[in-house]
Amino acid sequence: MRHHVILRVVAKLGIPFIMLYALYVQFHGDFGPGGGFQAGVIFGAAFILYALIFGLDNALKVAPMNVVITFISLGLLLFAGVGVAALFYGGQFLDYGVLANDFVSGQHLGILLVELGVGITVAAVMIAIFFTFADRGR
Amino acid sequence: MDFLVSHYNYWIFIFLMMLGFYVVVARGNLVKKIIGLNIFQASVFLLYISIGKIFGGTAPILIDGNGTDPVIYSNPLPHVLILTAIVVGVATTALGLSLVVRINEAYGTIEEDEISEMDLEP
Amino acid sequence: MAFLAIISLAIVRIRNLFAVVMLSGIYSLLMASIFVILDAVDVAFTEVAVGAGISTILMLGTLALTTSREKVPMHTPLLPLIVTFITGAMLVYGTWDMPAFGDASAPANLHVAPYYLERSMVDTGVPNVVTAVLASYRGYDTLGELTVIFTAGIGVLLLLGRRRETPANKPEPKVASNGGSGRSDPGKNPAPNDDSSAAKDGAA
Amino acid sequence: MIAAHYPALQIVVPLIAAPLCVLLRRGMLAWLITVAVSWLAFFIAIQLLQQVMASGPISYELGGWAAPWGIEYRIDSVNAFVLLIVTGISAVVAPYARATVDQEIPEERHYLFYSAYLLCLTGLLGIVITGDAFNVFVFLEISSLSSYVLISLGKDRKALTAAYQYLVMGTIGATFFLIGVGLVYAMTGTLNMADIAARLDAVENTRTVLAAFAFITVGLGLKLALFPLHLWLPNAYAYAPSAVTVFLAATATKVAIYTMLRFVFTLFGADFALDVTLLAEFLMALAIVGVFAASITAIFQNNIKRMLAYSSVAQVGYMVLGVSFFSVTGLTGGIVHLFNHAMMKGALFMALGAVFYRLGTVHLDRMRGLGRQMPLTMFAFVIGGFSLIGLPLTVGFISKWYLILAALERGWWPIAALVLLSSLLAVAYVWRVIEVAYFRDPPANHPKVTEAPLSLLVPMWVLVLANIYFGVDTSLTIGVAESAAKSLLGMGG
Repeated sequence: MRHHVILRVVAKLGIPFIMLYALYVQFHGDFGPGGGFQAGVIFGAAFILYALIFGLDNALKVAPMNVVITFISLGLLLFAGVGVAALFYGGQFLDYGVLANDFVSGQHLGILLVELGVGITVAAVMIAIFFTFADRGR
Repeated sequence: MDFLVSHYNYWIFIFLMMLGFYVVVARGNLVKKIIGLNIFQASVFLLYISIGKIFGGTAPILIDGNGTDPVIYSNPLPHVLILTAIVVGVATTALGLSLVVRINEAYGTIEEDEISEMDLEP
Repeated sequence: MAFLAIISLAIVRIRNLFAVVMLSGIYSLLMASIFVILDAVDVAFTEVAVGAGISTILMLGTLALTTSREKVPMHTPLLPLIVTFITGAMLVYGTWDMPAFGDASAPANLHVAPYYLERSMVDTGVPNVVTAVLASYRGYDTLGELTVIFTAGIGVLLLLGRRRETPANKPEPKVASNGGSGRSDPGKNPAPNDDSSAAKDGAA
Repeated sequence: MIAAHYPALQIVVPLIAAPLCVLLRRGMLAWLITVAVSWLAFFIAIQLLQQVMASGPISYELGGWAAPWGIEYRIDSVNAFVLLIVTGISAVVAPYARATVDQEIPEERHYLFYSAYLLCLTGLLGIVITGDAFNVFVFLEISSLSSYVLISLGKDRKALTAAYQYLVMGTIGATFFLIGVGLVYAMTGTLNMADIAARLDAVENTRTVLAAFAFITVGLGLKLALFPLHLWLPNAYAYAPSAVTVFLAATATKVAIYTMLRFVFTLFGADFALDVTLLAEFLMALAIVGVFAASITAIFQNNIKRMLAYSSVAQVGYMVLGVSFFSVTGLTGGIVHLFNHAMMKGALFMALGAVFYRLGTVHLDRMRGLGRQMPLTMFAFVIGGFSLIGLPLTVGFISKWYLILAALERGWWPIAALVLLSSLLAVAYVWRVIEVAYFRDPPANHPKVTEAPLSLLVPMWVLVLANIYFGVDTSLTIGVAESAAKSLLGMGG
């Protein structure tokens, strides 16, 4: 698809917006539908679109496999880390209430961080799975 | 009659479920089996969600925020469970498909019958 | 609903796998719209992203790597029919005593669920109850869910991944794709392999 | 202070270690982490068992939310015992894994392998420890997905089809389980196990609950390889990498059986299972047919790993048989057999792993004269085999003793006779190996084989000695199993 000018231009214009939308879904999950998982999938989809149109090699330059694999583990570690942090603050595992001065804002912070962890891992896993599938086909 | 109306939707789910299940057990094509699994699981999701539906209810996103408003909300718990289950489902699909790719590389086919024939000959 | 039934029947019948994959994408979209009707907006969102998006892409990727034609099965599928029928009958039997659809006083909607609706704003300050339950009340489930995704990622990398850690392998992708699988040699007898290892161990 | 968090740490430590392995990208480091984590988990499990035995069930509320709203861990003597089995096996398998993994899996994937192994451990422990019905499903999937991957890493290409078959069967099982849980939820409005148990009495006689019960039983039956649903197991165990076979054979089916115990006894209650359904008779029939069918199939296998896999199906039959008596003695026998079978199958598969390490195959023909070439390994196999048969002074004897006692207690002497008879079948298949290994000459045209390295022998012999030790001194195993059986039957303990 290297010579489809329209596709390339539209994708170039569109991909930033897809990512922006993913971020919106990520951080607006408390108020509307959405959350870490959906945001992660959308964010991953942006990369997949990029890889489809500009080729896998270019996509791998943007997101090298090593970096993607690192992010897969970082997201999960963030989630579990929030839980362990709660242990250190004297709560039960995953008890976000102890993370801040008052219970509600601690909960809010915890939910935000946890959703972020979900988003990171999901996006990275989606990208990694697609890249490995595409890579296999060559 | 009342009973029929209040339960027919469960039966549609069951019909879908059984179609998916049938594809899984009866079909020999490995990719189609995975698609069957997807249909099977998706209809179970529908079953869960319809358990949580309340007539006249709306999506469980609080409007004025203190939970005392007169709006009826549908049950959020099945939604949460199914969110988790969907994710589990796609994880299974991804793994299953990558196994199919590897099987195709090793055997040169994705038909169950042909594979078991190849396994029989030493 | 009727659409769903028709599409799933078509999936069973059609043997061109590309068409089947497309249909299952449509199936997911319809499923998502039903979820919206049933007030499950978050679930619908996810179903669209996953069922119509990711799954379809993966399926297409797999078909590109394998084949898109399903062969006609040789045996008659009588046993599967019976198994399916028994399972379905069991389920229909099970629904007989189920609370009516949409009933606000069904046990499922009375015991635990109202607590979430009443308390989530007070406890967590998050108006989307689904998010509150997902991330906080049942946050541990979500941790498990994330672990499942993580497992899938690890699994796909283990199964299909290529040696990318060492950049030295890059110039020869053809060789690496064979060596990476470690099993492209269909020979079943691992004799050469163990002889060499035995010799090596003997020397050591 | 930290002791209060042991329940959470039991799961969280392996869970965090898994991404850590991926992050570090070093096979060696990942292995060290795996060993350390396994031992730590074992230590925690011992502590938990002591706490439970000393001061009754532990409840741990995750996220600080009270039980029916949040998810809780609930540890009583039953699951503390299963936790001990799983972590104990992992503690010996982890050091064992190093050598075999080096040989069987490409080096650059080692870190991923150990990560998957840790995930599998996390999943199994998560199933056992939780007190929430839906949470069981989530962790069931973690352990299943990782075991599909681990199995598919075997050298033979049949490992791939075996893993695929397991994936399809396992997913059907899990989905059935999900349907069952959904129906239960529709009737009770809760997912917490203790809460379900309390609220289920009111709706016990509805058809929905009956259907839920059927779906959960069948779903778990698929997972625990109960006789007609066992088709995935032999291939999966036969073609998986050695370390994976040892680990899965010794733990995965045990955890599934535990889950079934938990659902049948704690959630639905023994009375319901006995009165409303024909579960007891049904299970007993399946168990006995399963024991015989699988044992007879085992006799005709030439791939020894496959032979032992069929024997595992038979042993699952014994455990289910113990359960189906619905009496304290029977359940004690079943639960103690969980432990004992983990010991003997662990030892046997470890011995086979060592054989595979040297020979590259576990085909019967190639094992001729191995008794002289690998004396320690084969002797371990012999003792494990004796234990499998149920000779006195081994753990196998203890479990069979209790099963027969339970049968006689009910006055069902034909069943006792059948248990004895089935042991003869075990003699037949174990003897085939012993005969070939000790009374045949090694094949002339193959290079000489030497004894397995120490890193394989030590864990193997730890399990072999455990086979003998717990066959003589039964105070720990029987004591805990009896208290577990009593608590399951609602008699306190």
